[in-house]
Amino acid sequence: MLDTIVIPLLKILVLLNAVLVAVTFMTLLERKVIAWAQSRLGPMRVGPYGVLQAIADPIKLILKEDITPARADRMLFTLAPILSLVPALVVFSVVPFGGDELFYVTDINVGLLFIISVTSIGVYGIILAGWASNSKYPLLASLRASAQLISYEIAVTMTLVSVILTAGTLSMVGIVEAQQESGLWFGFVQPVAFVLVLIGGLAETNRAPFDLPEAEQELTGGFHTEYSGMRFALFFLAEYANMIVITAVVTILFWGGWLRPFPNVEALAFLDLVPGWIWFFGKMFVFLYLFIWIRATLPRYRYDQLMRLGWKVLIPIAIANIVVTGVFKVLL
Amino acid sequence: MTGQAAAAPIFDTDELVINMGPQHPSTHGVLRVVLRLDGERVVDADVVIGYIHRGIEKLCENRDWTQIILLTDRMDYVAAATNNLGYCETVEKLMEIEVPRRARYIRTILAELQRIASHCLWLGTHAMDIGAMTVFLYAFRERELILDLFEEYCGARLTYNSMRIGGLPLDIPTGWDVKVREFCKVMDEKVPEYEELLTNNRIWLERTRDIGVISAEDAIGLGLCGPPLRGSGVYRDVRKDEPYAAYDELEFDVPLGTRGDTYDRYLIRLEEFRQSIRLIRQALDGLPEGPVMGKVPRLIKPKAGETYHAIESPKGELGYFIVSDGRATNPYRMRVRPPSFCNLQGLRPLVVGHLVADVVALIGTIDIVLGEVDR
Amino acid sequence: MAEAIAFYTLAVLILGLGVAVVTTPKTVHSVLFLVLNFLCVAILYVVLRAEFLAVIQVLVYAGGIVVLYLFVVMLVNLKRAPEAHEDPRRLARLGLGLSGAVLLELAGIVVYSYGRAAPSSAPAAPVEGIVGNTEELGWLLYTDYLIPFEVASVLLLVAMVGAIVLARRES
Amino acid sequence: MADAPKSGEPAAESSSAQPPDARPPAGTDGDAAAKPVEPAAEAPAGKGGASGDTAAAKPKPAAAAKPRPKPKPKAPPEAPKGPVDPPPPEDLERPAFLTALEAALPGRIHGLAYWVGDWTVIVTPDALLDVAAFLKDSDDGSFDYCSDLTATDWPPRGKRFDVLYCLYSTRLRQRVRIKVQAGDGESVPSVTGLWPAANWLEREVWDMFGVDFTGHPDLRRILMPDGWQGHPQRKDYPLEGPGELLLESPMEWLRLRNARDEAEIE
Amino acid sequence: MEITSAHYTVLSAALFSIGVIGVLVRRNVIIIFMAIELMLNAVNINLVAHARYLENLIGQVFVVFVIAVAAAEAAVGLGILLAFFRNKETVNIDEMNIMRW
Repeated sequence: MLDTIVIPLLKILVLLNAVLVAVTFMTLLERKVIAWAQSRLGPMRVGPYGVLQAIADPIKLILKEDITPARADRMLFTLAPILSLVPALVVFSVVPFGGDELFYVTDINVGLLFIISVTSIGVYGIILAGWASNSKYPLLASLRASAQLISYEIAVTMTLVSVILTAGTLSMVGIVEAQQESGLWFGFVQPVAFVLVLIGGLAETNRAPFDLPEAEQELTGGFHTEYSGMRFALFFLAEYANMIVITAVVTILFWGGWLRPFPNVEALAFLDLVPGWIWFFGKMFVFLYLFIWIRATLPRYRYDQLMRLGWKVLIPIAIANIVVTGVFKVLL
Repeated sequence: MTGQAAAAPIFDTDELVINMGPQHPSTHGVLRVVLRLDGERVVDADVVIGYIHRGIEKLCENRDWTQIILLTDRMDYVAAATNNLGYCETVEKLMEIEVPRRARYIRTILAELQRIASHCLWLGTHAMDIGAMTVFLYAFRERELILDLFEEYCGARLTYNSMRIGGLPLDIPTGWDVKVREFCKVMDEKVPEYEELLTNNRIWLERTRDIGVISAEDAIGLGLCGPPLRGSGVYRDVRKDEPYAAYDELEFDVPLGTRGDTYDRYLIRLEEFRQSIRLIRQALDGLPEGPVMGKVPRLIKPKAGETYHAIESPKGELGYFIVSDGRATNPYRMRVRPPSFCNLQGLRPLVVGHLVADVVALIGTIDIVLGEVDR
Repeated sequence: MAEAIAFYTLAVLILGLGVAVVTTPKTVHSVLFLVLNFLCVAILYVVLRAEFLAVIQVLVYAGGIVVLYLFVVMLVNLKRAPEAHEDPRRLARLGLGLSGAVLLELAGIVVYSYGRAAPSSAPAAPVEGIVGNTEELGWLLYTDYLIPFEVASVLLLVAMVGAIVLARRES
Repeated sequence: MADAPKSGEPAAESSSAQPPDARPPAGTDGDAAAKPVEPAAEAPAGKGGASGDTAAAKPKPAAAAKPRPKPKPKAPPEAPKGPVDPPPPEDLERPAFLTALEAALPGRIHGLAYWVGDWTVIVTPDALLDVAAFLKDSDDGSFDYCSDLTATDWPPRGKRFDVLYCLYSTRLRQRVRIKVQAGDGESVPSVTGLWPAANWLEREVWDMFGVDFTGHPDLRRILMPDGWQGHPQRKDYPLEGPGELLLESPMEWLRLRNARDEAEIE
Repeated sequence: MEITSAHYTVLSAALFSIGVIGVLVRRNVIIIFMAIELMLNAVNINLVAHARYLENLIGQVFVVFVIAVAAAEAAVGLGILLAFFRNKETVNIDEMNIMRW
């Protein structure tokens, strides 16, 4: 009873809270990093160096009036933000933050597929938000979003196949262990796949330069144009939670998860003094920073260019990568 | 969506009419563009303006000649000094007043500073529209320096009222020229910074190359002016063709485009940053001594007659057509030829056939200020 | 016990959502119920130790096919209710009766087979090594069922080409 | 497009209703008829004697010399009677395109004016397209760029509107202005066929002055709202109107508006 | 309480019947398609349940094929539907009474 129900529930509780807190502070991190990139200070008023801004923002959003447009589809309008947040949170159940059983809720033998499939549910939130708003810009945005997310999902899944081939398992813990055995992070074995997943991840999370569904200069905010208050905040939570998921997946698949650099080199054994989860979060942070950095730097793609990139560049490369990986796998 | 006649397209997605503006983040004010879309492709566009029409031309008929300078500030409010300059030059032409050389030089400096400020704003918003938000803040950072300079010169940061008929209200403050030189040095470093972020950026290239191409003939026919006209390769710069202020005594180049697309217009404006800095440096070097106010009658009352005079504002050819009846202390008719208005007219041919995302890029590339379009 | 709770909860959800799918007047809501239905079915697969299929169910059905439905519903933006027109020759009652008959028939089979159906191989201990094992499933698919698998891939290719040809606008 | 003239439309309109058939074929216009509206006491127009005419026989001085005893208009006494249009000094060399124009279209040019370096060709509406096309296409002119198109309103004059076309040649870098005189309700041919740029500019002139352009593809209001009444830049457009009244006493405004609407219905 | 394969069979049968009702009673083609998906899912539940209780993976293999067929069916069916809608502007099955246009 304790092992099967209480402990997992406790873990889930802790994880959920941790993720939500992390997400709120992600917004602060994003604002700060972008501010530094743009030679500004970012939020400075709430708390020392604006640290408490992350708490002030949600409070503000909760207190705001929650507006439902008169002609909106009320049920879907309410459901959409939830549908977009829940999958993003569910995914964390199979993300191992460390090698010890303490650091993950569960390790299922189809962990990676589980992540892919559950994140694919998140698209409903965006599509239904656009539809339920009964407004033209959100509708355009949701059409964009559905096409974009499905296209890039194909590209990312295809790419992950080659990683699965290399690792020989779908379990997230298993993949890290495979890296430990081979003594090499898969980022070095599968550099192409890494780049593809990173690009696809940007697109899957609607981050710049692929933030077309919420391009505020074109579609006035896209699918969440009509949203306000906490429902609007839920979309943001989902976006940042997805970002964290993607960085976690990239860390696990390509950069050895909680492993120290060169896990098999004995000379570097002193690095093991640093606990695994610190390595993990450190690596995640690097990628989160990269995501934010990219947003501060690059202009936005256009819809057709985005689709062209997805279908004509990423997917062929991903397939070629699978073939090459397969050939090596057979030969070696 | 309701009430469509049988003649309307049967498939709803075939044509979607969306109203871009008047409240929209990237229409640079209260521009409204009614887009007919086929999917995301623009089939037709109707540009609706007039949302901040304040009747400045009518107002001018009831203000005396000096008060009008103040009204011209409110047209292109991001380039008030060039508006002042155009108006003052026109009245001076009408009254045949000789402006002292020092005043003409300072006017040139102010106008070129204003051009840099206006282009900074353009660059920032244009890049922002295409999604590059850092450039926006970089450009505004430099614009702030110019506003500081203007503040020191005339006390205002946006609506300067910085010129008078016959010259300038005041000479430059002590040390101002040094600060302008320092600014030029800063700008020398910052322009490459913008270029680094955009010029060779692949996404920027894909978003701007071959977008909104307009041929030289079409550009002339549509009455485009300023960078959009030069982007199509037409050598037309009022500063060169019909020199005013001190431009005939200074050296500068007029950058020309070859393809007439959004990217060329971007390059031209970036080059104009450099040319403006060059002009400011020359004007500072050759700044003559002397008064800043010419011999102007106490009561400004031009003889009856009418004239058209144009200057090159940051947006293009800014013309004033003024009719004096010789009797009243206010113009009988004052007409402004707003460059933004004429350039905006080119928006429809530019956007048709492009995607929604390009519409914002094209609104950005023609560089409009709605205060000037609507007056 | 746990399985019973899971089964009954899921069964109620699946049937309830199924009824909602076919009865809701708004098509979009219908699609939404369909997604939820599929998710519940996926959970049922997990209960049945078919994790791989559960994931595939979510990925293909919920993440792919139903998005397609949603897309079509959004494209087919109806100006009048599709139920507005009824064919007088239509025998809806007969349809309802027929479906009742199907239900009865199925129930009969179930009742008939209840005693003798062979869950004799203790369901409490389904063989962990086989059921839900992705590797085993893959092995089967790529050896014994290779030809059906390839045929299925050809079918998908044909479907893809057909869908593109059908949906493309003549220009 | 609602274009009902405002009820408070010009007092001077009575005189502007002068039929255009009074125009002699030589090229003089309704001016002659309307001129006398201007009280003689107001004669000291800016250029005084210079407000004479070209050799093309403009009967301005004559009109000013013997004012007909018409009723004094309600227009403010200082209202000028029209633009000055000073003729070019005799010793000034004319640009090549003007001599070519005069040679090519003799008699169609109503007059020439020159002031502070700007040349103006004055034509009648029916000659506008010919003159404009010639200026655009001739080698000496090649005015391919329509930099501005506007109008001025001189209510006391019979043909109260001057429509002005500021042309520029991107090849020869020269400017010229065409001036067309049009009466209220008289239409001017649209030059959108020659310069697409004129599209919005003509719309603006129509919006602001009510000058009708025939052949314009899309003559709608551009700056004012679609249902606006009247044309704001006419000199007789009330400067204080329903706007202020609406703010001060809405009921009174409503009463006036209803009265106006009823009058319109009748 | 023991859950046997019969429980799953009943569930499957019920879901299948709901699908049949949807197909036979509704007139909106999209809903009909969705009802067909429900029926396929009912079959899948049956297959997976028996795969477990008979300790045989072939049922699961078959489910993979069913899902593939369902995907193909959805793609082609919705393609036809779109083409039809474009011409007749209806998704009512009662109005789909011609084979060509």
